[in-house]
Amino acid sequence: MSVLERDPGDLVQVLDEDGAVVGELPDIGDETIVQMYRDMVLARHFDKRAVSLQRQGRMGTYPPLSGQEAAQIGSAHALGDDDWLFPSYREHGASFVRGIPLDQTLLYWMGHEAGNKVPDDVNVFPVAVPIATQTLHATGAAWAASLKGDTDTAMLCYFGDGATSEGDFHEALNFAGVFDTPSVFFCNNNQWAISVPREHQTASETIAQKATAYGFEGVQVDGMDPLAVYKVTREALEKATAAAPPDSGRRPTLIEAVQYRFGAHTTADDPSVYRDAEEVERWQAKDPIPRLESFCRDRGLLDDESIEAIDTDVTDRVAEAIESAESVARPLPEALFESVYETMPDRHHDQLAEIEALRAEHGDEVFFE
Amino acid sequence: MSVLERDPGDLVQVLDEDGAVVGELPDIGDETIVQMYRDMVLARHFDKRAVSLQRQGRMGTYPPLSGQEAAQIGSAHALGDDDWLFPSYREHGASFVRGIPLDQTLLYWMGHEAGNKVPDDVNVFPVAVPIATQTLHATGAAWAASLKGDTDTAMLCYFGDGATSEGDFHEALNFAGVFDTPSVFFCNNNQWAISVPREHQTASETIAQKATAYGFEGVQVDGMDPLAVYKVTREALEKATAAAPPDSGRRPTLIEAVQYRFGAHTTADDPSVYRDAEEVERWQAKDPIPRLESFCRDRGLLDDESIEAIDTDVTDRVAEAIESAESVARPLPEALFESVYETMPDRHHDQLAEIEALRAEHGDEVFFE
Amino acid sequence: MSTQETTGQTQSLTLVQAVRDGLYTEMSADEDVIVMGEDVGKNGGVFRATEGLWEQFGDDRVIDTPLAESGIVGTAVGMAAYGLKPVPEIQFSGFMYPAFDQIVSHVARLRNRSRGRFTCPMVIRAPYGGGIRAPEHHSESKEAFYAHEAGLKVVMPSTPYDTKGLLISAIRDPDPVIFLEPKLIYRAFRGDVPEDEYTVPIGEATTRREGSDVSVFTYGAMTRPTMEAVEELAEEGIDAEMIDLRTVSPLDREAIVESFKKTGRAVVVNEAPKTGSLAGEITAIIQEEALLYQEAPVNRVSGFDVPYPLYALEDYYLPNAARITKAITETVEF
Amino acid sequence: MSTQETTGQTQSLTLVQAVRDGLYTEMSADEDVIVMGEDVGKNGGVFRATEGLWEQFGDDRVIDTPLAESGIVGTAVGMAAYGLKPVPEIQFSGFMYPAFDQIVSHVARLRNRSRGRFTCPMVIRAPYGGGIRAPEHHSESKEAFYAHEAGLKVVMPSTPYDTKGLLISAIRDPDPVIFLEPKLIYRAFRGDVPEDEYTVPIGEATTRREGSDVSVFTYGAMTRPTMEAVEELAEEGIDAEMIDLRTVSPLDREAIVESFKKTGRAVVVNEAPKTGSLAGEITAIIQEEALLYQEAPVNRVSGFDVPYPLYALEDYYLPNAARITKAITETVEF
Ligand SMILES: Cc1ncc(C[n+]2csc(CCOP(=O)(O)OP(=O)(O)O)c2C)c(N)n1
Ligand SMILES: Cc1ncc(C[n+]2csc(CCOP(=O)(O)OP(=O)(O)O)c2C)c(N)n1
Ligand SMILES: [Mg+2]
Ligand SMILES: [Mg+2]
Repeated sequence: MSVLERDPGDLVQVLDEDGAVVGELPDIGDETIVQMYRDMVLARHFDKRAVSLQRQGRMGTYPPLSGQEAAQIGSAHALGDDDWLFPSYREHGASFVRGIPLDQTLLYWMGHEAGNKVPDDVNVFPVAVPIATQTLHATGAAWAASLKGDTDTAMLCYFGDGATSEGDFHEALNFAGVFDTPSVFFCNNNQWAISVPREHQTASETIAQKATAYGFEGVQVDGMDPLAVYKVTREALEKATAAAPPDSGRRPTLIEAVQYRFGAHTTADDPSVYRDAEEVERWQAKDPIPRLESFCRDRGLLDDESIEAIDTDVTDRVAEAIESAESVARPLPEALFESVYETMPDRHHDQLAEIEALRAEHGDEVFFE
Repeated sequence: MSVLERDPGDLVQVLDEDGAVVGELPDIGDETIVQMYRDMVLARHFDKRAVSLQRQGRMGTYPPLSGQEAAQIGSAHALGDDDWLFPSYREHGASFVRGIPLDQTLLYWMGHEAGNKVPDDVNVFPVAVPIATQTLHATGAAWAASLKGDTDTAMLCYFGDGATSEGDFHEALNFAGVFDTPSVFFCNNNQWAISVPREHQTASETIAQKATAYGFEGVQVDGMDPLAVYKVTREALEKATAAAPPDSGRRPTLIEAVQYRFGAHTTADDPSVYRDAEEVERWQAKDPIPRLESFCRDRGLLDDESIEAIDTDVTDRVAEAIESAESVARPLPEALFESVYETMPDRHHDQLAEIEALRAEHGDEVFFE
Repeated sequence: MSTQETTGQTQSLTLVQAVRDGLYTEMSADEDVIVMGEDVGKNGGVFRATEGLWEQFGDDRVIDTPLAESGIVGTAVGMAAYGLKPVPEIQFSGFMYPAFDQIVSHVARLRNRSRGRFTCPMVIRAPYGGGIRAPEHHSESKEAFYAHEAGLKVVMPSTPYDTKGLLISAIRDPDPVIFLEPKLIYRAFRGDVPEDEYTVPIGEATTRREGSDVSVFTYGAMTRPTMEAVEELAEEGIDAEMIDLRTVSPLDREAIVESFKKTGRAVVVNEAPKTGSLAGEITAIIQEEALLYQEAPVNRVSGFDVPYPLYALEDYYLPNAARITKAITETVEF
Repeated sequence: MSTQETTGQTQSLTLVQAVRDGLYTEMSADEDVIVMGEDVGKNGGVFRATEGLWEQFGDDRVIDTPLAESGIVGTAVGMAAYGLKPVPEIQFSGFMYPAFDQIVSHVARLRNRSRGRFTCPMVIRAPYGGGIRAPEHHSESKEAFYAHEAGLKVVMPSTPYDTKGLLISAIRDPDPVIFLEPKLIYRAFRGDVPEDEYTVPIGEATTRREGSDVSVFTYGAMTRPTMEAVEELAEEGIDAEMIDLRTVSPLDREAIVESFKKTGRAVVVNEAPKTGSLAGEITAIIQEEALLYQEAPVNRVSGFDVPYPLYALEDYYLPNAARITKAITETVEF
């Protein structure tokens, strides 16, 4: 039986809090498991450094992901080559797995549009700040893939628990249900939408059960268990790309990945105002990184040495990315007008000329004092 | 057991298609039942006349209700004195039951804002044209009643099957679930949203089951059975106004009233383009008026004579309403600016003066040629 | 791709038929073009603008959607990014607001946000404007909202010929276009429309009548009462130039300024509520670029600053020939 | 209800503290006033504009809502109709769009539609504008959208004193008010604010500096670089009059026209994208009512016609003192 065909309140787990196997392992090679470990460590370290860059005034507001690595890395690894990813603003880990360089993510949070210029061969959509809006883009792209007969392509869309309250979430899942789009809706339920707790966001017992409203399956997974996340996402993607309906059961899925954000909502947020340290500690016991580490040690996939090597490597890579991002010069004024339209309209030329005249007269400093 | 606590796919019925009793009768006096019959006949006759006024160019576009009388009249009769009604644009029958004079409804469709000036003592919201938007107003008013401690007041909100696809529907029900507002969401599922059939609107098997997403009950009722509608609505209203939660089970309800629109979407629509005459016939067998008539005859509540008296009375009342509505003069230009704000701003005075100057110069005709 | 290629055959079509013909032409030429919206399929659209397309192109290219405007536009964003060219219809422009967030936050910005990695070529069609005795929210003219949002283009045709040519341009445009159709004149008259494909360029105004006393700028459905007024005044010896803007974003500044420099006087006619409408923008352009030519205040003949009324009052609301005539006369006599 | 009643005590508050103080004052005076929105409760708002209100007034009057802007505004419509006076907060003005339909189709129209049977007194508060190095969609200035919609009033204060007084007026106003707060100067400076209740009237501009050479019209956060420019120019002998509009709907036409008649020259400064912004409307008003006084084109110093950029570029986008100075000088020297 598919792991998707169960009560939406029945949490899928593979590893328990100590990394012991309590469910059926997904069909996945050891190398991938180690890679997942490495990616989680990298995401965690990246996160720490990014927060500190912000504190030092070297970066703008930044939304940390720590605690949420398993959900991101586990699901991103489940994607096939042709699949697309639609992130919100917190999935730096998943985006990295799919091919967005770390320095680009940093650049974005340093206020450069260039950070959002996803490389041509990477099918990740740009960061979506307005909550839940990307769920519709993901549905539309999935629908287009289906209309164009690209039957191997599915779309994975991330969003938060808070996002499920927006109208766009509803419309996206409803369209997906009606048109059988190859969609996997992945809710990073990290228990909080800034200061609003999950229970206050909706009276529905689980988020997974909301799928009932759209006529497809919803499943709850331990979002801090990377193997469970991988497994559930993989099955959902397979279902999405199964042969054409109605014969096959090609249907969208709603995944609720239950997890916790260890840190602040963003660097502009102070979670101590609205939640207890005790609650944070309770969830820290589920930290995905030691869990996967202990699983890997038990299986002989990792030891002290390899772990240290990973740590060193990760530290270097993040340091390099920071250096690279910080070496990018401030964009020139023409970047303001670049790619608003394919061709710059006349009024843009006039407006750019206005800036250039001021720069010529007073120097660039006049804009930055 | 409450009739609300059942599988949302399990249709509540009291009368079968021939008017025979197949379910438990609601707690309702004979007089009310006869009044319901009378109101349904009136609604049907009003509808016929309104369509014909439109055909004769005496009225603008009009949305007919025929086939949907039981849902409207049954539910409106279930309301208590303090309850409010939030209609869409098709519930002329329900609005009449709650105290909106027929001539006002006609006036509205004749293009007079005066038709929307609900009498002071009538708690019916004005017609809502943008689909599903009124669901939020109803939730907000219910919430306000609850915040103000008006525990006897519940809000009944009508909307169509198409409306369930809009984001506002989702947000309204989600707010209602979170804040336990005294709300009854009443979906007039008439199988069509203009030319789009119910099955194409959503992949969810029933609309009632969408309540699962909001953590409250959903129930499907035969919307062409006035007694079943009355019963389900009454129970939902009682639940909404039960003593304060959490002890009591004071919760919102989603009612799906399964029914059919016999006529066109509006007088501007031609349903023969998108649906079969056969389908219409199949549903005409469920016509609520003969069903309740036959029930009433069986119980000795109606006979040929009283039915004829009702017919005559209804014909007279509608004729009077038409006369009254048609005797209302075209509003004067100042009505354009009336009640945009409580106090007319300067620019409105200037703009009105512009119209008046033209009228003075050329006469009123210049606007109407 | 241009007028040259046509066979020379023309049909006499109404404006709404020209919409349909434009859609048909582009759907035939490019299989990535799809039409979607409420009732656009079997029903052929509530105004019959998509009539016959579903029969011709089938379920996968002429798609009846659930009743959800944000859903329509938001999924179209994903479709466009994936390589389709969606042409979503919003049933009435008064129902574009549920999609407003998707329009301004995404449709307008996808190219810019991703520095060109993803683009959003789509045409959002909607009938706009008053005068058809329709219910509430069916008569608005709020083009100013979209013209204020960079990244969008906004087209408002007034003749069958322009409608087809501009619609084809819009569908081929690499950027998103809001295509507002003057439903008042959907069937008011017919015009010759080439059977083949041809384009009318976006962003170019056209002179409907040359004149030297005053420039009258308008677009969409208001071209009709404006032309009526202008022709009436011609008989009285007032020689007005009548410019149909056709596109309101980008505005054809050159055409506006050039005409104004010739006449020194201007009247702007539109049916949007006056305050904050594009009549203000046009006035500002004129006085920025041609103040020294100006001989009279620019006269704005617009809708009033009220919600569009139910139909018993709409004839007072909408600019008519008498009001326009009066404004032109005042401007000339200033 | 007015300044007379105050005890005369003042506090030195930042602008955001004045928001909070205004809310506190009205919530204390009228138990129908409630605050609702995302994170306005225990968290006190992401800018701390509602700090302490939840502790003071509890769950029923300071309400954390689910994350749904249409839900927030749409339920507020029902609340207002039922007799409450909701003051919904939208976290950033860039997130008002999901509620756009409720705002333009209902908030603005409920009174008119029901001919006064139902009204919609509410104040939709949102921080607006750029300059704080915020992420995408956190910096827009789209007041023109709301000013184009009849039935709404739009207030944009620039000082702590005005903020409290205008907010109290807005809450007491029988009609809906969009209250856009200049987050750039939420904490930029302090000003004396009476402890007691007082009102500043909606719809009245104020003169921040008298002058005779040129009128400079602005509002909100742009008052700061504008004042900087004006003061700098004063030293160079250019005597500019600086008018803070404070309300952008309704505009204070009288104040605008009167000042212009005095100086014959005008510069309008705002940070909205130029095309279709209210700078055009102000220009149109001036030339409609005072063309004969005009000695130079009205100079619009606005944001550019682009999506508001990420922060590495925002300093080029936002009007600054140098740009304003240049425009004023050009206008005076025309
Ligand atoms: C439409 C919209 N409204 C409000 C915001 C401000 N905001 C940013 S993140 C956030 C909370 C999101 O919570 P959730 O969906 O649970 O995602 P999380 O941040 O927890 O990952 C809010 C309210 C926004 N970005 N977009
Ligand atoms: C937001 C919005 N979009 C589109 C329309 C146009 N429209 C009017 S009625 C209707 C169909 C409504 O269907 P349903 O909700 O099932 O109600 P019914 O008319 O069947 O009673 C549509 C699309 C509208 N009024 N509002
Ligand atoms: Mg969350
Ligand atoms: Mg229906």
